[in-house]
Amino acid sequence: MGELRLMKGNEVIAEAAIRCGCDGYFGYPITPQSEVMETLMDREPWDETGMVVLQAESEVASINMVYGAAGSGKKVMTSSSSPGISLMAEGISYIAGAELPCLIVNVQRGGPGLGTIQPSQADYFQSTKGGGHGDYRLIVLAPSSVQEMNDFVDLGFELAYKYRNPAMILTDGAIGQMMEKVELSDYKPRMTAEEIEAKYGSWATNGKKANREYNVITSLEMDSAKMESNNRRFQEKYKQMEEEEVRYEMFQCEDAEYILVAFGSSARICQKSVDLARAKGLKVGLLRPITLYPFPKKPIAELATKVKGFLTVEMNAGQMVEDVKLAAGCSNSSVPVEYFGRMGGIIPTPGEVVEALEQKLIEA
Amino acid sequence: MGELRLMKGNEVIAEAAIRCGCDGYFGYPITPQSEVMETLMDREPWDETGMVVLQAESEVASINMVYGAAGSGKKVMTSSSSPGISLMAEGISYIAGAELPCLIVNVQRGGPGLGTIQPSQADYFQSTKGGGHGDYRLIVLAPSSVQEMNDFVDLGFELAYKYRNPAMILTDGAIGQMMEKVELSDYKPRMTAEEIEAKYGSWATNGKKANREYNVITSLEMDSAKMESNNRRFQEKYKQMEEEEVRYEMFQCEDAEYILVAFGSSARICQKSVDLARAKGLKVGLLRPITLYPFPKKPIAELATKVKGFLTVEMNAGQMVEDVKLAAGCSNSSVPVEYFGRMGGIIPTPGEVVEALEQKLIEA
Amino acid sequence: MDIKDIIKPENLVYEKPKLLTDKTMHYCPGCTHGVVHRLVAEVIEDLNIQEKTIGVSPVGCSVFAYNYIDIDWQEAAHGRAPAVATGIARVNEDKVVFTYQGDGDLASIGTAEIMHACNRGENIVVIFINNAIYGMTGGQMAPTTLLGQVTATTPCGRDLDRNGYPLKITELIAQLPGTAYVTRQSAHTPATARKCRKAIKKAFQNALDKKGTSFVEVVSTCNSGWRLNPVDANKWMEENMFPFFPMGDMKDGERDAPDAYFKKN
Amino acid sequence: MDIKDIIKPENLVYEKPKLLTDKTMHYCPGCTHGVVHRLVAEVIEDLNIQEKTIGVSPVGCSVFAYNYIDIDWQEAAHGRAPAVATGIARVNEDKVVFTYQGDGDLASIGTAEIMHACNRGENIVVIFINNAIYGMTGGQMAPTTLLGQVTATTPCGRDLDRNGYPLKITELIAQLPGTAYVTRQSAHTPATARKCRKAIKKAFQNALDKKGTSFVEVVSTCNSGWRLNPVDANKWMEENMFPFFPMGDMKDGERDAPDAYFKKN
Amino acid sequence: MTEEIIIAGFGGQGVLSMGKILAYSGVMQDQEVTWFPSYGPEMRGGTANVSVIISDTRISSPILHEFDTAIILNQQSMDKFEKTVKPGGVLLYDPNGIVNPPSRKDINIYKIEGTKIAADLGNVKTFNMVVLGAYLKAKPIVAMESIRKGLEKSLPERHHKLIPLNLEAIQAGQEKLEAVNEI
Amino acid sequence: MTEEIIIAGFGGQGVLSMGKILAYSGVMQDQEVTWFPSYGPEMRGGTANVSVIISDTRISSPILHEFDTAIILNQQSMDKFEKTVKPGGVLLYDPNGIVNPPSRKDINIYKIEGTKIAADLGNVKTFNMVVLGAYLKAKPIVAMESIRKGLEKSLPERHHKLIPLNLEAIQAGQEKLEAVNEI
Amino acid sequence: MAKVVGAVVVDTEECKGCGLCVVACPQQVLGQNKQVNSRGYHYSFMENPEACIGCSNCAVVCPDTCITVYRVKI
Amino acid sequence: MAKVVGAVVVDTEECKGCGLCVVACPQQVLGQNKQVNSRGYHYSFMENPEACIGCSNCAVVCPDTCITVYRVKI
Ligand SMILES: Cc1ncc(C[n+]2csc(CCOP(=O)(O)OP(=O)(O)O)c2C)c(N)n1
Ligand SMILES: Cc1ncc(C[n+]2csc(CCOP(=O)(O)OP(=O)(O)O)c2C)c(N)n1
Ligand code: SF4
Ligand code: SF4
Ligand code: SF4
Ligand code: SF4
Ligand code: SF4
Ligand code: SF4
Ligand SMILES: [Mg+2]
Ligand SMILES: [Mg+2]
Repeated sequence: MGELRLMKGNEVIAEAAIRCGCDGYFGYPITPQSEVMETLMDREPWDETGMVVLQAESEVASINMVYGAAGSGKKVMTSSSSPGISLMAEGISYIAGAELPCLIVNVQRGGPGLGTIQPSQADYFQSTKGGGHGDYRLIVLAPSSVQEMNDFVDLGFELAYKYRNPAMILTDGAIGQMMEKVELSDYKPRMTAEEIEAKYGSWATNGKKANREYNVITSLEMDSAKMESNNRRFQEKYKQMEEEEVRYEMFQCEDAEYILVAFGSSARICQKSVDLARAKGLKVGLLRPITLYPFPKKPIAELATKVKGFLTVEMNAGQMVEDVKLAAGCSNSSVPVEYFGRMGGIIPTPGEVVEALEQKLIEA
Repeated sequence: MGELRLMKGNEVIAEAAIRCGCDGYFGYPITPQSEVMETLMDREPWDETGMVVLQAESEVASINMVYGAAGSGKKVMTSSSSPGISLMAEGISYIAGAELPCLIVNVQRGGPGLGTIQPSQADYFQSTKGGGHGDYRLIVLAPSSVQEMNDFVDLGFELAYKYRNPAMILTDGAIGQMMEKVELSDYKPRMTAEEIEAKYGSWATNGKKANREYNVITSLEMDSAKMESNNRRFQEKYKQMEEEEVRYEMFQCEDAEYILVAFGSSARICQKSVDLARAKGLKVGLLRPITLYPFPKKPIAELATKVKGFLTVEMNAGQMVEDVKLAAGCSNSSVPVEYFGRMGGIIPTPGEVVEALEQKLIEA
Repeated sequence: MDIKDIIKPENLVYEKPKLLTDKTMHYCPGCTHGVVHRLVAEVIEDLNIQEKTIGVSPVGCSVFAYNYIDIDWQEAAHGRAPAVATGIARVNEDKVVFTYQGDGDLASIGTAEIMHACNRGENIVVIFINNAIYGMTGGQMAPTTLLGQVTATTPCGRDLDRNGYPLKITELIAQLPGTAYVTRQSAHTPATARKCRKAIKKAFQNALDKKGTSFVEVVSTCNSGWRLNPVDANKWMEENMFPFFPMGDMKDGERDAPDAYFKKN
Repeated sequence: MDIKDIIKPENLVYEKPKLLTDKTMHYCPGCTHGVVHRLVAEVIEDLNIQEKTIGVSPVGCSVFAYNYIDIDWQEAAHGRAPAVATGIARVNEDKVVFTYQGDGDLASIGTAEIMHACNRGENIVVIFINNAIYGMTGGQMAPTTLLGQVTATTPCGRDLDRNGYPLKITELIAQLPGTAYVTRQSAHTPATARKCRKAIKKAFQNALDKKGTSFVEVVSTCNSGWRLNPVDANKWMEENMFPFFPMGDMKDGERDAPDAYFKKN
Repeated sequence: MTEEIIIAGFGGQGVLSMGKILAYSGVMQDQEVTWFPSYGPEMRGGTANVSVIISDTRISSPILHEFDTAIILNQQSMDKFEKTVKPGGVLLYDPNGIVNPPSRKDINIYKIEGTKIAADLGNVKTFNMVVLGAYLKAKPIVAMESIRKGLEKSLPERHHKLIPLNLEAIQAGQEKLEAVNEI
Repeated sequence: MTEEIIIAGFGGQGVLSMGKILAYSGVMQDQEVTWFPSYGPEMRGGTANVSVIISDTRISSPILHEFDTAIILNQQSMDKFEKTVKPGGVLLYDPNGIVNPPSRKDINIYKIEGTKIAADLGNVKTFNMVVLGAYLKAKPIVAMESIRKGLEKSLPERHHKLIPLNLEAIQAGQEKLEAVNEI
Repeated sequence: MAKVVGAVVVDTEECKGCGLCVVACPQQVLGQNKQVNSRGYHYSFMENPEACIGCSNCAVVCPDTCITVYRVKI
Repeated sequence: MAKVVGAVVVDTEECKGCGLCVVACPQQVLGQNKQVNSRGYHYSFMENPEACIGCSNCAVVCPDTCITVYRVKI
């Protein structure tokens, strides 16, 4: 068993990065996630593991530093919060287009615009459908505890390398700022260029060796036929992700008549809502998507044939509800899918959720 | 009848801007839309109408110039193509959050990343679900002819002011680069500050007058309760748009058994596909969404109760198909919704579309 | 003489400018932002341009500047105030537009925007609060943080190899042909504050006279970020920042004559 | 002596460097990019650092630079090459990383990235092709376009009030403490091309010696964008650009000693 | 057992670290805990607060709207948080700087002269430990042994020499708790 | 009637403006037209081409994969576009610089010595008008009157004095068209 | 030569007790109060009122514009 | 003093006929061909081969690296 600590979610991201053998972090301060870089700077991993930590001049620069370092085969990451992630949209699209692995952490705050620094889940669409231009997808992991903030750093990198695709941890100010018990991962050594090459192939720009053609990292393709075949290759990858990487958790869904669907912070709330509802005699369960992309369509489609309704609980104006509807619709059932949410940095209370459930699904 | 001309879509955007009384354009060159600014610079509207045209140092600067000028109550716009629009994500979110009217033109090219300069529709998600962070929506108009490039400039501004919300013309390299016949609009005078105030209220930062409190343009709200009420106000606006602003066109849908759904360039193709299919004896119609947001859900829901299937035809990996499914699903019918598309800058041929229709819907 | 006899309307020699609102500023005790806000309000009052002036407040501690001065304001995205001001100024030629920016905002994320606005010679005023740190976000390193200076992201002091050099952006700005007036001031003593006020006034007068960009840096303290009390922060500033950021005008006149910038044939 | 007797392997004095690939460059006839590509290839060959060198090609006409020199390459988003190079260089300390950027890329959209990479003193080489225009997108105004110069977005010549001043970014870069070597060259005559090659070699040698950032501006032509033939374009460049962008080294040594940048106590 | 606490006062009073030590003590005795601070610029020269939850079972929301206990260390926090104590809950405050003392009758109200006691102990920085002691007297939800371990875990190594002093302050707080209103 | 044409050659040959004049002529006689150029950096020193469609009915795609007529002005374009002519369609080319002349038997092939004729006319810039004339001879899809109007509309005012010269070149082209293969 | 006397009024609720005015006063007129205001700040007050010459130095450096200055020649 | 003679080989297919080598040659050796290559360019060639001194100036300015230079002392 790893080391047990009481830490902030943001701090854990930093600690997990060092421990999983991350080669570099490039970031820019923004509330509520500045502790990620601050913790790294305080930990001085350059002395310990050789990890580089650089405060960039902006989020635009950060994501392009990530692009460069990732292109050279290194395990690198950045973190920011909503407005900063928007500034990375072009860079993220480039990274996806050039098929580079990397990890991006979005500790969401309320928008649009400067909005509020309080927690939010309003970047669901941006993360899952593509904030940047062009057809691409991120692998999106949504932790709902500080422990998962630890676990998903390593997982994120694993998936990023497996698919040569950027992965995102989509969390929010509540989980980033909160301290909880966490069992830290054991140290993994940083991978050498040779190990990366052996495991993932020799695509990286780490200096042209005599035994290979020179490598080019680019997302440009002027020949439409070739560009289309690139696009098709990306889509194949996404399909494979949809088959192999879906992750979710179910609570008390076996006998449930109503299913709450929620991720991250709001999923924590909903766990309590399930208890409250069950105490009232309502058969309620919770499905928590862990991967927001690929989205757990199948379990929802299956539940759709058995239950009386779904309620998505989101800290936004209703975004994931579309994916739940699309998934539930796959079963050709006509089970209602409703949404309840709070915005502006407000986290719903467990009681509110039960009330909404009663109003929108049971009494309706 | 207005003046008849043969012009490129991009040139028409510029001409229409001058004629509709636009106060300012701020942009940065990018293929395939650089002719917008080039035409403006050539037309020298500063002499004619007083319109300002400024080549900014970047798209980030352009959109923030638009934010500033729009905040002062002026009718201003920018244009770019996919990667440039990604760079505007933060700025667009700010404009939506500060509730400012403006017009953004995206002449799409293929992505992700640098991709290709050839036409594409792969920014559908980015435009309709929000490329930037937070819960906001753009009013998205999708012209499918050079004539509509002219018409939607004025319409875009009208809607933008009506809702104090950014509007986008989502077009692509095909329509931007192509010349067609166009009947130009007549000149409208630029609005004075007083006219704007009389028509739209006195929210603009045009200098604090003795008779009013000072105005502040901001998207920031630290009080979560107030921020939530801002968010709710935005959602109310979007609901009103969904009720009042849906625009679409139907071709031969009356007796259709199969419906093609397509916008912009691909809708032009599909018109020919309808002819081809009808010539084969297939009862096919076309629904062309003109507003991508608000999306024409109702007509699709209605058709869903009558037809045997929908095929969306897109120059992307299948994005609008989700909205069509959601709309068709509203009718609780289980009519199949399929997708056919090309990527990488390739425009589907009318024949391909018919073939896809036969394979995916009729023979399936 | 009894105090009561002194404190009479007719003896008033200094009071809060009318252009400052009644809201309590959210700044930490002793923060330079408050002083500079007042100086700006006084200048706008002096020049009688309340109806003409539009302020652009940045992301940074002074994001709420719009709560304190009774003029029209636009909040700008982090670093983009010069672009926002350009947008306003270009379509409102009769207005006086100013930005009020921090060092993170102006010299880090917003480097391109400030350089290009100044190089174009936009007819705007820039007030640049250089407190060598990111105050708003909790005291991280700024571009102007000195080597050896401790911040939240340089807990052992800014290190050249890891964090690079401090940036003298004002020296660069002064060389851009579009600037009319570039000066570095402070506002921590009565004398410097009065001088700073004059500089700000000149900058606004330049905007009225359409002379090009006027740029006033105010070397400032962020006692919270520096973890000092306000009085010690002033001392630290004098001892450490002043040698590196020396006071004075770097340029005073008009934007450059165009001749040297023309093609020859 | 008969030509056939001269053209013999043993008499070879100049041939295409091996590091240049067989692909035909996509550049317009007479474009300076081709010359500079060759010089870079020669230098990498000279220094025998093919296995160590990583190039960063920008968005601009030279986006396809990666097709022509036989080393590892990364294409970078418009303006972001210095950030990309920083990313590569920081996690690959033993490598030599260079960017190859145009004037739109480096001096317009990428102003913040180039200034900060140079100010940090990233151990990279920057090759800056200043052709006073956006070649790739069809000849629009660049930051370095001269007043009066005709481009697609300044059809009546660049105008000060509407378009601002041309920007001498290299002069600014030379003042950043992180730069070791900053020079302005051209490559339009045999003599200048040879000199330019020396400058590029020094820049790469500096990177090997970890001296800080080395920056080589090459004043270049874009005959297509300028609508001149290649020979006349060279003349135009000499007559119009050279007076404004004078040739020569602006800095040659190492990045600044840190002393002056330290806090005092 | 679940205890939901808000600790609120000025930035410099050690509010966050008091919460952290308390939370760490919970961890030391194998409980679930969350610690959630106010964050962002509203802290500038103003108040700071932290919610701590200690529970035997999994905790859902770290962000709460009402509390079992409120530990209140300045007037602004009193204005804001007195009303958030659940009926029957506990309000503990330091009267220093409190102009309007708490007036609710449906909760247990305690007082601790933390500022004074810390000064008497010769180290004003132990203020927050004094208050913590008082709280533990009112609600002994964690064992002293856990507190000691919590201190060890949450203080950086170089401050471990201060642990005895802190324990002393905690003890002083425990001894000097005054009941104002007990229901 | 729908005529789908590709015009392809070097950048400097006036390919785009030839297409524009043709399209404008269609407009002048109330037809639907589209004009779609190759664009972007592939033009650098290379080929340029434009697709023009003139039709009595609404036009769907401006981008085509096969054509009724191809007007081909250099070897690279010949390599690329000879195969895109519909069987029975027309291929018109200028033999100057063409190393491999077209060889298809299922299409009508015509030749025009545009470079030479334009030089003979004393203005090499009229090259594209000579070729346009030849095309109109082979396929008189627009009236000469429309062409005149089209020229007026597509040339900027200051170039209107050149219209007679252009018309002369068009006429020369019409006269000098040579049939190579007629089916 | 006429003597000048001054007095200042500190808005004690607005004062944040930063102490900058105390240091700026050439006459050592001002001091920080032992008492705190309702926001917990040791607000500034005239410790030596008779020394005030109404020079406004204190007001000029006050970040929170809490000081109003009066002066009279006697 | 030994005389130096040179010769160049132009890759006529790669040459884009820009003319820069023609201008750069101190001996007026090079000229642009009336003929075009398959890409339509008037490629460069040795108009005055005997004047060549093998100085490589032409090669050094050629943007497309089309010129190989030989030199021999006689
Ligand atoms: C795009 C973006 N990135 C980062 C932030 C977070 N942020 C807010 S203010 C700030 C820096 C403030 O420093 P400075 O400009 O020096 O102003 P100060 O607070 O010191 O007055 C940062 C990084 C943001 N709001 N938006
Ligand atoms: C974000 C973004 N904006 C704009 C463009 C379009 N674009 C491509 S290259 C270029 C400028 C090229 O000019 P320069 O950097 O001077 O290089 P040159 O072509 O002159 O060598 C622009 C604006 C782009 N690809 N991406
Ligand atoms: S954090 Fe610094 S800059 Fe911000 S208000 Fe406090 S002292 Fe001022
Ligand atoms: S457009 Fe200009 S820069 Fe680009 S290849 Fe042609 S000449 Fe060179
Ligand atoms: S300077 Fe102002 S805020 Fe500071 S102590 Fe004096 S009166 Fe109070
Ligand atoms: S007015 Fe002058 S003398 Fe009086 S308190 Fe203020 S600084 Fe001191
Ligand atoms: S080698 Fe020298 S002399 Fe010979 S052709 Fe080239 S430039 Fe002329
Ligand atoms: S310089 Fe090179 S490309 Fe140009 S004409 Fe001479 S050989 Fe040909
Ligand atoms: Mg600062
Ligand atoms: Mg250029």
